[in-house]
Amino acid sequence: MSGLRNAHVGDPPSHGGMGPAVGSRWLLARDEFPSLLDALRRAGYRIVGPTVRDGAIVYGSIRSVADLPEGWTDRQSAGAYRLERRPDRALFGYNVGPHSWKKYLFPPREHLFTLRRTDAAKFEVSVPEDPDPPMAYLGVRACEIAALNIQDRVFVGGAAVDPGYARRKARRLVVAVQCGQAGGTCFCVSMGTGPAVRDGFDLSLTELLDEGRHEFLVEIGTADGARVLDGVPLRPAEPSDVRAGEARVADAARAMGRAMDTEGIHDLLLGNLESPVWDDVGRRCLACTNCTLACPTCFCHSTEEVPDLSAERDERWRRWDSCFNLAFSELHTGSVRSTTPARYRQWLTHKLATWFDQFGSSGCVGCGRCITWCPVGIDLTAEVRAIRAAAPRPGPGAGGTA
Amino acid sequence: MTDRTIAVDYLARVEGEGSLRLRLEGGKAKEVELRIFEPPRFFEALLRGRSYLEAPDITARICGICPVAYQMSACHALERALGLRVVGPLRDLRRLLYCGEWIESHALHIYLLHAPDFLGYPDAIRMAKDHRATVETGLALKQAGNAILELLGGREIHPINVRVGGFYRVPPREELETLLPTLEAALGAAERTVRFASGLPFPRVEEAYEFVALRHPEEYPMNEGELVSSEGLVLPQERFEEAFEEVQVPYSHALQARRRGGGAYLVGPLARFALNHDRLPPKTRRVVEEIGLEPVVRNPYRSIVVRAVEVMLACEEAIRLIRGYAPPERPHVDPPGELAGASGAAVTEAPRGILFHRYEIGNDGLIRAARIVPPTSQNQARIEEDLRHLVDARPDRTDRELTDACERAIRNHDPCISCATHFLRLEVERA
Amino acid sequence: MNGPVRPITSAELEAHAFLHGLSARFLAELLPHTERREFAAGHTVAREGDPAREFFLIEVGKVALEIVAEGRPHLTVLTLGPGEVFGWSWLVPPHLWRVDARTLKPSRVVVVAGPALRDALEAHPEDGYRFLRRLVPILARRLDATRLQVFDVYRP
Amino acid sequence: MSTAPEIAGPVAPVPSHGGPLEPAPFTVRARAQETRDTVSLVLAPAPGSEVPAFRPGQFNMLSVPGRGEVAISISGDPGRAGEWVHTVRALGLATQALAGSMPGTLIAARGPYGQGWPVDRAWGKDVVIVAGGVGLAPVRPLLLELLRHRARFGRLEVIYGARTPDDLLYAPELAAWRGRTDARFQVTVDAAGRDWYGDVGLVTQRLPDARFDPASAVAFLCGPEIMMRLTAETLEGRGLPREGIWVSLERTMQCGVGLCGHCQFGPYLLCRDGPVLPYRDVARLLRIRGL
Amino acid sequence: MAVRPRLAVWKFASCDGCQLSLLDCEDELLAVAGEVEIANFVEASSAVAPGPYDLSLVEGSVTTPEDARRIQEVRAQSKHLVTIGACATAGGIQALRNFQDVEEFRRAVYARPEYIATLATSTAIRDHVPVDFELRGCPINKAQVLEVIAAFLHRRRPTVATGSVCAECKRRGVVCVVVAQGTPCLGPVTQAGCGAICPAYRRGCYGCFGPQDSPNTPAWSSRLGELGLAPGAILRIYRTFNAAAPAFRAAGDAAVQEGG
Repeated sequence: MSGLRNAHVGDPPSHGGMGPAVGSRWLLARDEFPSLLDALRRAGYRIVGPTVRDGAIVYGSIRSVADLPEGWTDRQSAGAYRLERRPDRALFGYNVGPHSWKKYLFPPREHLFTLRRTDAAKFEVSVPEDPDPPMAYLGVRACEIAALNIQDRVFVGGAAVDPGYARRKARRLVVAVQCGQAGGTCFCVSMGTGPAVRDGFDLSLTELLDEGRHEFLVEIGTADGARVLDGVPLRPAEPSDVRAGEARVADAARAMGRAMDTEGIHDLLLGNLESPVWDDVGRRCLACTNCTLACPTCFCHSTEEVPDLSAERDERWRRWDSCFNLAFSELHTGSVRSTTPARYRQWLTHKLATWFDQFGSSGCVGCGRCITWCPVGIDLTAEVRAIRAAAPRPGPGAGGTA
Repeated sequence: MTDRTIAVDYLARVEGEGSLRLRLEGGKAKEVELRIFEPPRFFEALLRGRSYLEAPDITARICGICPVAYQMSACHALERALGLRVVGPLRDLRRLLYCGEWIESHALHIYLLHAPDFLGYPDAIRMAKDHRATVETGLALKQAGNAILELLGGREIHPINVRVGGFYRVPPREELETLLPTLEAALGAAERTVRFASGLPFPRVEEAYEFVALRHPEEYPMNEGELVSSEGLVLPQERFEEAFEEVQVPYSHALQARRRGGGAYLVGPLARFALNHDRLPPKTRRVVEEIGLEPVVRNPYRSIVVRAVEVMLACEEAIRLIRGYAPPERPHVDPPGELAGASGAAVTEAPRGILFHRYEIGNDGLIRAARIVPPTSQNQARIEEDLRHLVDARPDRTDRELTDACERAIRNHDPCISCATHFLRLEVERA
Repeated sequence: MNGPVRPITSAELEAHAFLHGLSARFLAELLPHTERREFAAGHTVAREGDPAREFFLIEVGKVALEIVAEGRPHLTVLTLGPGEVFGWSWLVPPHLWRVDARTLKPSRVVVVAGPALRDALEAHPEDGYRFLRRLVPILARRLDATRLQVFDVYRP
Repeated sequence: MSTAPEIAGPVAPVPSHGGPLEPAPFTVRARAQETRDTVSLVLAPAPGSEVPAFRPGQFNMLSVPGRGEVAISISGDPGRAGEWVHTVRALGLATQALAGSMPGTLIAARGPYGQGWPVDRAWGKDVVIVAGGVGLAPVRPLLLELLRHRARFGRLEVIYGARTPDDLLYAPELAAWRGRTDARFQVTVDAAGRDWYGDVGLVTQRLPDARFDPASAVAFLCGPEIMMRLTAETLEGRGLPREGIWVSLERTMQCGVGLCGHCQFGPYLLCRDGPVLPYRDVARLLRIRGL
Repeated sequence: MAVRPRLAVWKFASCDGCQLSLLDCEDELLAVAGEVEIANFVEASSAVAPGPYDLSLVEGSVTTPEDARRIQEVRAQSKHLVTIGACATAGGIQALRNFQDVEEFRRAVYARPEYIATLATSTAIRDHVPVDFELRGCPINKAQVLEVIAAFLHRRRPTVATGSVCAECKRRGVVCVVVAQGTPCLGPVTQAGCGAICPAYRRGCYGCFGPQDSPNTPAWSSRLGELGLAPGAILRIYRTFNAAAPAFRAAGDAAVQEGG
């Protein structure tokens, strides 16, 4: 099953008008790739995307193609990540790294507003100058689009809309890249989130790298995406190109490093809140918060009041927080989740089960970051397997769970 | 009236705690004991058994005021033991880091600790009520030094980026260049500081110091150079112990250093400047000429001027180093192959003067022995002489006046008593 | 007005919620050892440390169980009303009261002599079992409540 | 870079406010010292501003600016517009600041938030309310609302427990309630001295003779979790089905609007889905430790 | 202006770095001085006013009999007492003596050891007097010390995270040195507050803020072993600037056992 349906082969991109039709496919030569970057910039976007820094592929500003991780890939396993050279010069030949796009939409630390006391009985609220330029996210993978959708539901999909998130979401342009490979900790296939990019993108790229060929199959996802392409030298894609792209994605699907058995997972986890597995994983878990902060969907945060010394001004800041922090569940009588097993259980059950109750989907997209970036290599797919194995089997007459 | 005892508990505006006991007999200073009460922390002992890579981090904790000096002496001594040479951009970055510490530490002393003495305030905060712009200049200058330490070292106090063989991470050029506007402004502020300091009212005093400092063939010394003295000593720095010895006095926790077979000597800005005034970079040289500063300053009160000159040269050097910077291939050099047990010693110029480290390491890379001689313990005996002269010159002063005068005289040398000691508790006994 | 009042009848005894359903023979044996008493408000019915010889069934009024220690204010730990019972130390050696029992309101109680009750329970194991089946849950409930009071459930 | 894109780009309006976390200025209009560590504050909005209406059981986020924001349930009369009443127990520094605020003090407030008591479920039924400690505060609006519509439901049985007689809230009002003939208010404390002639014992001790028809009654519980659990279990023991019991739960709340994740309780975000929840849905979860 | 709260800064065995952090608040120093009366700060001022003080910041550990007495005096004069830094909070680097023979140390450093008065241990201020708040770090972070002063001034809770350094790494976008380089790092068991500077400079955290509030040192020590650290190196990594902090002391002891 490929995401590249409805291959549109035909009209060349129009120049000056609305751009090529939504759903149409085109080819962009590797040598012309800079023109795509130019076009994005011309359209007013700051481009952020993959770049090599400190031994990993992270997301940062992209000024030119030279900033992209050309010829680099990565090897990932539980608790380990290493950059490696590829035999070819792929621009997007890597798997997702430690950063996720949430840092742009839901910044690690954000100044929300300032209260300024105006007289004894009043204060006024001011919001910081709008710091958010329109951004083009270059190289968004299928699992990451799923993650964007999930965070969108949290921050702007409910009754309370987060204004900063909403503003940044409205100004984002998603340039997706189809996965041509899978990492050692990837399991998007089992979460139903990838590897094929199907929707939620403005443009999607498939890097075609066979036998000396180096081109990009470009699919138009939205009118915004189409408009951006104005002036980019594209030529129509042939059905064979589309098939080549599909084959790349199929390779990735076959190469998944991990699998999560999601069968009945909501009830499995909620029915095993006292499984011995929690204590076992709690002994290994460092409660260090790496998994939650690397996770592209985890949204927990804390707000801080930062008054000046005279307390006339009071800035309200928000920062990423984590359910693994002892203080996160603190009541005046003490922390509710005072043990690491309780905190691990909170995270895993929230991510994989109660997220459905709260936001209508799983909170996990199968990107594998929490596995790779756990310093002790705890693997949530293995923990779920262990819980399943330890779960009492409902025999005849057995009501609930242990 | 001429036989008295005066006890003063704490000397303020010095880094650390110590006390001074003066005993006057017949209007003469009979005993002058600079007591160093800093509780002993046994660094040389606790370094034993630690990896050589830990020495820069651990010895930094001897002094929060000049941690870079400890890191530099530790690195150079260990590199000598390991046979490593740090050259090129890595060497430049080290000098840049040292510039940061000189600027920060000297600006702290000039504006927050020393200047109030000349202008008649108990501290810079009260001084700021009348001289806000001056204090703000000082704080901005100090901040500029700290900006170098923070960017290159990771943080101002106890930088984390210094490593035997170089650094853990070296900045890309554009990152370093972000410091330039701050440093350009600091250079101007430093020049104003030199002029400000040279215009202060100074008591007329001349001391016959033996100055000891490093001297380098090309540059004003920081990390490298030979040990030289105004009495003609010339010695490779690693042979420090041949010329200097440490003695223990019963009233102090700090060891006092002396010339072997000789007496007290002085290290620090006055000594460095006297022995290296021909190594000033051009802008600083021009300002020094304009204010007419003599090449050898023997008035300890005027150390504030020399310190200001060193701030300026450090700003000028920092700008030059950044402009000429091209990042090295690797952030550090490593010892070749298997470690062999060895020893090494080095001297670098801490803001307060030469700082000696010697290490022996085993072939497991663990330290077997360490010896550290900080600048303040080298100056201690010489400060006592300053005080003796001060008391003898005007023994008729009241206890209060004498106390104030002694505290000022001690502050002239910016003693970093933390390196060696604690509050200065002054006790004047007039028998 | 403290003291015995109108004697209790066997029908009244049998109708008491706590004793209802015990055998007629058993109740008949108890009847001679049972009396009705009335107390004014503020009357100390029992004192901590005193021999515990009686079992009380409250008909009317309100009784407080208190802990009294020298140099500290009296502490009421439980109040009991109509239909509730108190006093079981006659059952447990060394047969001494562990709390003070004091009326908060004018109260009327039915009092059963402990030794006689003990003998009757011994003599009629079936009734004895039933009796304890009623007493133990009350004790258990009070023990549970006491634990939560010790836990200080509303503490800051 | 703040230039607008030429072709694609920002289409959504930029919100002109700080969003759902932005508080409004209120001042303390009146203050009543309820107990040694608890006060009730009447908060009035800045002149010309409206006070949003609330439902019994909802809460607001309050702060003395700069001294920490906390979730405090509304304890005022839902029938009285134009003010918010809060009962605050000084526990941490933020609540100390609130509890110490005097008439005229500036308070930053936002709300109301959360799901309150399902008052309409009481119509035509007997009602049992059990509150413990400061748990009476969120129950007070419910009581006032019920009493206003006294004819619409059956018997009303209220059991209120506190640590000692000195810890009882709303003393004058409590006396008035206890004098009512159309409802029974029982007050019990954990421990008392000789000057207390009321009941001593846990709230559960008062339940056996509570008068209600288990087949047609609802119960609203608010207090420490363990107290609510024990009470619910006892009520179930008396035949009141789980479905007729609601509890008000507490977890740390920071945003109040379901964004920050602090107040998770199993599948619930208590600020959004609670704090009042059907006991039926949480009975099992309340037994899981550290949830 | 109303009477300003009175601040005192005290020094015990230390390097002065934590009190210097206050003077390093160049942008805020004069503002702080406007809000509080700096009544006793010997390193900064000759003017020393007698107590009582509203807030005392205490730097350094107790290592001498005289200091053990002096800290009682400080406490008696201080309404609030906040320790600043690893020495005051856990005994500091000099607490390494607690694991050794101090007599031998004394002889190693001094030719005339009889002149030197010292205790056998370097102990935290908390071991001697009640402490209202402990600010971690070797040295402390200057933003945190400003926050603590402001919080005590206005009677609010200081916003000082007690979780791991990893959270700061991730917020800062630093690539994990353990996962991506195999570099030993104490970040997962160390309290945040420094801004994750060591990993940001591509080296492992050396634990200068002491243990985080839920430090799983057994699990972390075994991972450090997998990364190639010998028990001796694991011992050293815990026994540096917060060697005597209970969780690190226990982890060090476990490494000693492991090492046999």
